[in-house]
Amino acid sequence: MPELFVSGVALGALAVAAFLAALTRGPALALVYPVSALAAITLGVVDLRVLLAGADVAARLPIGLPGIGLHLRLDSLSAFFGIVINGGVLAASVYGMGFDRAKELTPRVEPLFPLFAAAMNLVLIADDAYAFLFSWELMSLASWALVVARHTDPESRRAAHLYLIMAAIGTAALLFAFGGLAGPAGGYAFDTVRAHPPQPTVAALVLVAALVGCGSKGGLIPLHAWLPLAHPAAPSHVSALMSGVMTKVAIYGFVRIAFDLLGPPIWWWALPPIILGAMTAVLGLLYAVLDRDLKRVLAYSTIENVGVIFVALGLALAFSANGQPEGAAVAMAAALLHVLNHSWFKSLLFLGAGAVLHATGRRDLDGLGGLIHRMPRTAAFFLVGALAISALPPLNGFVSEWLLFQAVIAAPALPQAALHFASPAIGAMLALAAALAAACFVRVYGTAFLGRPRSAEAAGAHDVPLAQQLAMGGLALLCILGGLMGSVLAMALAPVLDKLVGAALPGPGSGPTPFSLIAFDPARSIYDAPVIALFVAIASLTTLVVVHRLSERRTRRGPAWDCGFPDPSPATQYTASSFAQPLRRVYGAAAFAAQETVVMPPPGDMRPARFSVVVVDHLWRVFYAAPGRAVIGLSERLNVLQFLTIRRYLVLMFVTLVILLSIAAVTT
Amino acid sequence: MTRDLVVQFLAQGAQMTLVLLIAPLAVGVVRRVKARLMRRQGPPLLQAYLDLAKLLRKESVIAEGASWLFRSAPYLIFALTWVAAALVPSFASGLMFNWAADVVALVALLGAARALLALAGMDVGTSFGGIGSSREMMIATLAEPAMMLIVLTLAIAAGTTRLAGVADFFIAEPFAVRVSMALSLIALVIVALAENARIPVDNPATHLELTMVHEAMVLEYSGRHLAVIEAAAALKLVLYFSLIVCLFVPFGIAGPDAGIPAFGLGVLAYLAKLLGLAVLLPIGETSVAKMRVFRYPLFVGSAFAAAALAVFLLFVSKGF
Amino acid sequence: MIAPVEAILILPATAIPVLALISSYRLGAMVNIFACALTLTAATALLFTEHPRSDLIIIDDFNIFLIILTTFVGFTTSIFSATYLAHEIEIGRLTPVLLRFYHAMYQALMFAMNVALIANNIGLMWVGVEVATLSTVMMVGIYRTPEAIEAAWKYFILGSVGIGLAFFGTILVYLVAQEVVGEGLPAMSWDLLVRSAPMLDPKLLSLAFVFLLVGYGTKVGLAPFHAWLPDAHAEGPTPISAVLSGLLLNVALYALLRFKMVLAGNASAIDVGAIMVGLGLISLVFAAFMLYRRRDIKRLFAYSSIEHMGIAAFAFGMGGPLANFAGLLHMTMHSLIKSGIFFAVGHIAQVKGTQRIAAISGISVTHPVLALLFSLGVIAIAGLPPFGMFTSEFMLVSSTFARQPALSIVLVAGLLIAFGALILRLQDIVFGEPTGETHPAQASYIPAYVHLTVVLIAGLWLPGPVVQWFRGVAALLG
Amino acid sequence: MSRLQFDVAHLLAGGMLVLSFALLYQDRIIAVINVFALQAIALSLSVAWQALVQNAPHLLVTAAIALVVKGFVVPFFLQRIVRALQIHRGIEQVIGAGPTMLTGLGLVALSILLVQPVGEVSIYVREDLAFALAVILLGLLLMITRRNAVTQVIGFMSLENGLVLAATGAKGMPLVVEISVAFSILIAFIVFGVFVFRMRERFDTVDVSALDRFRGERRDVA
Repeated sequence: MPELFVSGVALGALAVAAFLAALTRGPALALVYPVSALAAITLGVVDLRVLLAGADVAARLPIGLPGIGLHLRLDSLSAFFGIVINGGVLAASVYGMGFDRAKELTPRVEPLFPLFAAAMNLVLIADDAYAFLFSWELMSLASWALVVARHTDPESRRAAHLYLIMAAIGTAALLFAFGGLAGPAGGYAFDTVRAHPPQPTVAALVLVAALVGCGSKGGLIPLHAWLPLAHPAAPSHVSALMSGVMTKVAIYGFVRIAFDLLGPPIWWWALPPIILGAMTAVLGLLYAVLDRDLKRVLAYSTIENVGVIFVALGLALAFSANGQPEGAAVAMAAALLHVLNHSWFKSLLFLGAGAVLHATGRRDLDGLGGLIHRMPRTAAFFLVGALAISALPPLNGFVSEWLLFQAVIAAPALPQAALHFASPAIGAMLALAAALAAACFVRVYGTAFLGRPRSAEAAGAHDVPLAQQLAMGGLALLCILGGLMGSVLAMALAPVLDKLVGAALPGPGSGPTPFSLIAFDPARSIYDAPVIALFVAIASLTTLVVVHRLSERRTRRGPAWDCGFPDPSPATQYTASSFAQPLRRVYGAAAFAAQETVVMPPPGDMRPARFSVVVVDHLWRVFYAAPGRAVIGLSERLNVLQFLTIRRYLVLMFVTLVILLSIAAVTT
Repeated sequence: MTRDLVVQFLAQGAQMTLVLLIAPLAVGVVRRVKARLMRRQGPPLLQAYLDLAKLLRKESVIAEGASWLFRSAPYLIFALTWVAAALVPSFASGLMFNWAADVVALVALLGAARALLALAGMDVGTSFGGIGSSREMMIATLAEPAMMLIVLTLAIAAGTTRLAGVADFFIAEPFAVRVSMALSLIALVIVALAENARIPVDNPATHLELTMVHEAMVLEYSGRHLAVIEAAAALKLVLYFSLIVCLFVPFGIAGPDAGIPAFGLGVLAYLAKLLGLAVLLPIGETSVAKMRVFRYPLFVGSAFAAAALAVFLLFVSKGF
Repeated sequence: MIAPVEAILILPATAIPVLALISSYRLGAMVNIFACALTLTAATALLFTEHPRSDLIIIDDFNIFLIILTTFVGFTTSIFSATYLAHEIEIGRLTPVLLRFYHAMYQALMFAMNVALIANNIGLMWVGVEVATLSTVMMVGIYRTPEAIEAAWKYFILGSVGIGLAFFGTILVYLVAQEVVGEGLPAMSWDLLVRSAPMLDPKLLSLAFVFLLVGYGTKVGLAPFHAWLPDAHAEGPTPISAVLSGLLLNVALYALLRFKMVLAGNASAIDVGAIMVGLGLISLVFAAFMLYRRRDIKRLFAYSSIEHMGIAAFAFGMGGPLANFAGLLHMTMHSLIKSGIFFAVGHIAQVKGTQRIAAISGISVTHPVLALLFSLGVIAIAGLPPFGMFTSEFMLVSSTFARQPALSIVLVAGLLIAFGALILRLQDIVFGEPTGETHPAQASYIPAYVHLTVVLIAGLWLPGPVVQWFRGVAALLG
Repeated sequence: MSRLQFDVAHLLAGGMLVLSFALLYQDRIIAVINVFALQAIALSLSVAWQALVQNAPHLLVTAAIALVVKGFVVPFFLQRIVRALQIHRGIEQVIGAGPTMLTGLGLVALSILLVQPVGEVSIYVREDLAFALAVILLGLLLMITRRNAVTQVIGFMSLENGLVLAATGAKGMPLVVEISVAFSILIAFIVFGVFVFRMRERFDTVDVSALDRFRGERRDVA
């Protein structure tokens, strides 16, 4: 029981920090970040202990729903997600400590930061529907207030408004899910729900509701449109938390409902997450490739990663429905590892973007460039993050991607025809997503950090204070270690996998080296990160030494080749949109009906030609603009009822009376 | 036991050095045959080695705006490609390295090399680097799904994604022409052409700004850095040759514990097959002209279609 | 020593003439607060005394918590109105003479509501509701502006027709009951009516309920009969909007629920639940859509009251222990939060000098404490945690989904549309650059913060006795 | 109550119903006021008769009030208002007299259908109830089909007459007198409201729709 007490104390510390920060002004606000960092560390340690010990810790408080009380439980699943979340909170707090006490601390952000962290942790340990939704909605409320912190900018107000409505829709869907699970009697505690799972039809409804609820918070297509608006609008360390960590709480919600509360799965439950996830992955990246705002690109890439995780969860559902626990273990391990990895490299990238914003004051990629010379450390950490998110071998992104591909490759063995034929399609879409991710982040890194500065702000940039570099450095180190020690992390997941799908990944012992990651069995597929990394290092060092001994060591700096045109203006460089032009030509026409129009002036006229690109976002038009117009239109028509005469109101009353009287006459 | 380990280590070392040494030779053969087909004398077979030696001795001129990434990228790219090439079983399968990674990791290693090259291309800050990187990444998005489906075909047929495993499976199988394998071979050939910047997709010999892709990224390199990049490109070509050979024509590959004579036979068979491919490639290149950039989706798309068809055929029955 | 039951009637009754005679409005306000405080203590004393059964007065689980709630909100509103009216006098919208009339009417309203709540006789309750309506009509028209007169006139006409129909319903109930229970007072007292419910004539009983539903429904502000509510709220002084929204709607709903208890006993009467569910959903969805085009801040929250009364009617219409419990909790939370919001709105209107939403923005910059108060209020009314409204909506939506998924979809659609409008207006008002004139706010925020803390506590933990009351009444309501 | 007593009660109630129809039929304001006065007198006779039959002397008070207040005082005031405010003599009707009468008949049919004998409540009480319900519904119908404020007020008072008829019909119902007194106060307020606010001066027409221009949050103004 001590664990829950300790985490209770840590959550209490966060709440008190929030309360005190709400009262104080000025530099005292900076105290918030050390307190939240400490609280995050304690919570993380408690989670780690529970995860490794594998024993659940439960408590029941008298508050909450009358008669049911507030159930809390820290089991291995919550502990794993706790580690992910508290890691993110720790990084964001350390980054926060770097803020300049005088100018950057505002009473609109600091008090809400610990509240947001506490709400997320509370969601994990909630063990009944009321506590879950209470903290879930509190989390949305705190993040809404953080998004609208820069309230003078109408853009962030609109983003915050859309975000809170989507959060409300998500909560309504989860309310349906828990309503279905609890049944008319109202047995909201999770253990009563586990005691008698719902029959198939209700279970299907609950699964769809959970998918909508958690998908809207995570950013599944078509419930994604708020994410690229809301996440960038928040301050950088908060958007790192929202993108890197809050989406993971959404995934935790889906895993808790689909794998824990709903009882034994049925095979077609896997189809919606797989199909939606794959579409989200590809479309998310197509949006990212075409967008020119640094933080919005990162938000779109969050959508892609959430899509990939939902594909993995779908595959896990498919495997466990067909009684293949080792396949389910591989898919679930891919999902959970990707949750961990994504929270690391996405937080790193958002903190990096925050550093760039802090240094240059600009977020548009076409205004940056050449930052690698002016912000060397941030550039190095951002590079590690960019390579990690593109799932390239030595880093952690590839570990979960590799596991996922192994699961997809094993999927054709599933009996049902739908899954049978879905697996190659899913494999192709995931490979396309991986390639698009690489293209997207080469574009982002190339445009922002490499080349020559395209604006005065970019030229005048300087690196961020030490604390912020420390936060980014820590995360970059985690990405590298996560890549090398992938199998160790997979082993640590064993208790969670046993709880969810009944089997764990084969131990490293069965492979030649202790650190090799094995999907099904060594003969089938193996990936030994340390050996590969070691050989790459040895090979590059030997070539460096050999080449330096054999060759001239003289190097000379000269002007870059400019085809003989002496004008070295930075505008000649490839900008973000020109880099995306080939991808737009190939994929944009299909996905967004993208057309490029070039208007040439008549011959002899010296006016410049005009080049314009029209990109139509169908999803926004159908799922957001249309309902919005419908509601406003209907409210416009109904508005007439406010301006009737007294006589007409009496007519309304009279008609209702006559209708009710006729009902009474007919029915009795 | 230690003797066996030593032999293993030696065999793996031999494979890595063999692949490194014959890479420039393969490129030389390709250039020579191509020249011959165009009724030209053509450069001597060892010309590639001479070029590398020349470049090593020249001083390396680096652009002002270039950062440490530009200077360190060539070595990383070469190392990644070399390790990837070492993964593919050439004369013997099941060597020590094959236990370290499977074909998915191989594709990812090549992806890492490609990403680093694209970044290096953009580091200098001229439009050529931009052209090269953006088109390279676009080609990658077309090629990777096809590669994934080829891997899926092999995994369904052979039951494993380890290259050595696939090679052993096909060696054990009685010789039979299977339609699905033929289709995935076609797909792999097209992907290889696209990835190695050969004629239909990109002309390795050209310096015409608007058409080059690979050359545009390495335009700024000179001296020893260019040498390393050229060696990496050659290694990549040999990697794809040995990949095609190992997956589709695995005969003559020795077992992991076979004696020295079996290794010798294996090497001979591997060199012969490599020579065959090195002759076939220029024949293919000279018979077709370079495509416009935005016809690539159709071309590489056909590889994707072939691989998809192969997978669906395998669904019908393992025998296909 | 007079029993608490008589005290809660005598105190307001004596206060009316006293307040009418006091000339200085400051003293009048003090006396008003003092009277309300005494009534509140009397009401809480009710908890600890048991009450002999009498034909005219009844105290049971149902009305005990409503009486305490009514006197409590009455007390806090009197404090708010003291500071609010001081400002109104300053800017000349009201004269001291009018304030004497205002305070008298305020106590008359308190008296009438207490009568309606504790009446065991359905006729006496009718008179209580009627007098309450008349007093609020007077106060709505107190500003003498054309809009105020028009609003008062509309409220008066619609109210009178409604109360007339309710009276006919009461007569019918008496007619049906006197067959079984015997003539005179017994045939009009709740406890006997509920006990003899199964033996009553179902046809006439259903007819009676239709008239009662239309009559008292007008007072509750359900959709087809809501027309008086928005204008009465917008044109009357803010304390009256708070009392109207917070208490009078509850009293009318209380009356309706008493009759529903009688109907629930009689099996072959018409399906009362279905009609209330229908009316509830119509009010919810209608009010939700109307929120979007509102330009006046008080009219916005008037429509929000219609929406929440719709939700309560829906909950009681669904029936069953869980939904009824949610309905009762919803009623209590709504009256506390809505009156708290009207306190904040009153201050905002005074600080900004206007009630037009377009002219109010950026108060988080000019008046941070008021902005926080208003935001917490709107968050509470929108049904977000940690406030109590979230608990009631949680129980209602999840239980409805388990029993009638189709209905829950409509319910949630209405809630979300209303939510969207409320948050949109909250952001327009609280955030952005401050525009228009800003006067310093000299008003006490204590009443509003007290309301919000009570609701916050209810959101986290419901005390034992309250849960017992709600459970008992939920069982009775059927 | 013996059969004869019921017949007389029904006769008087039926008379009031006929007078309600007459109210619907009139298209002159003065005529409407006079017919209303007649209806009030019929009501007081009916209440007096009920007082006699149920030997409940307190009902006589209600009968007296009905006779004095609604029979003479209110019509007198209304006549003065009509003359003082030079109200346009014709009544603007929303729908023609024909359709109004038809709806009226429908409403009477509905009232009778609603009071069909099912339970054990005696037949005679039902018919009395049916008449009262019909008078109420017709009063409401009158209110909603007239644009003129005065006619609406008369509609409301006719509705109130129906209520008093129903209340007195219920044997032994307590508080009837108090409630009828409350209603007369209500009516006094209404007449007072119409007269004191000098509707005409402030809105220069008693047409109820004129009020709309002053409605809060005017659509065209805002």
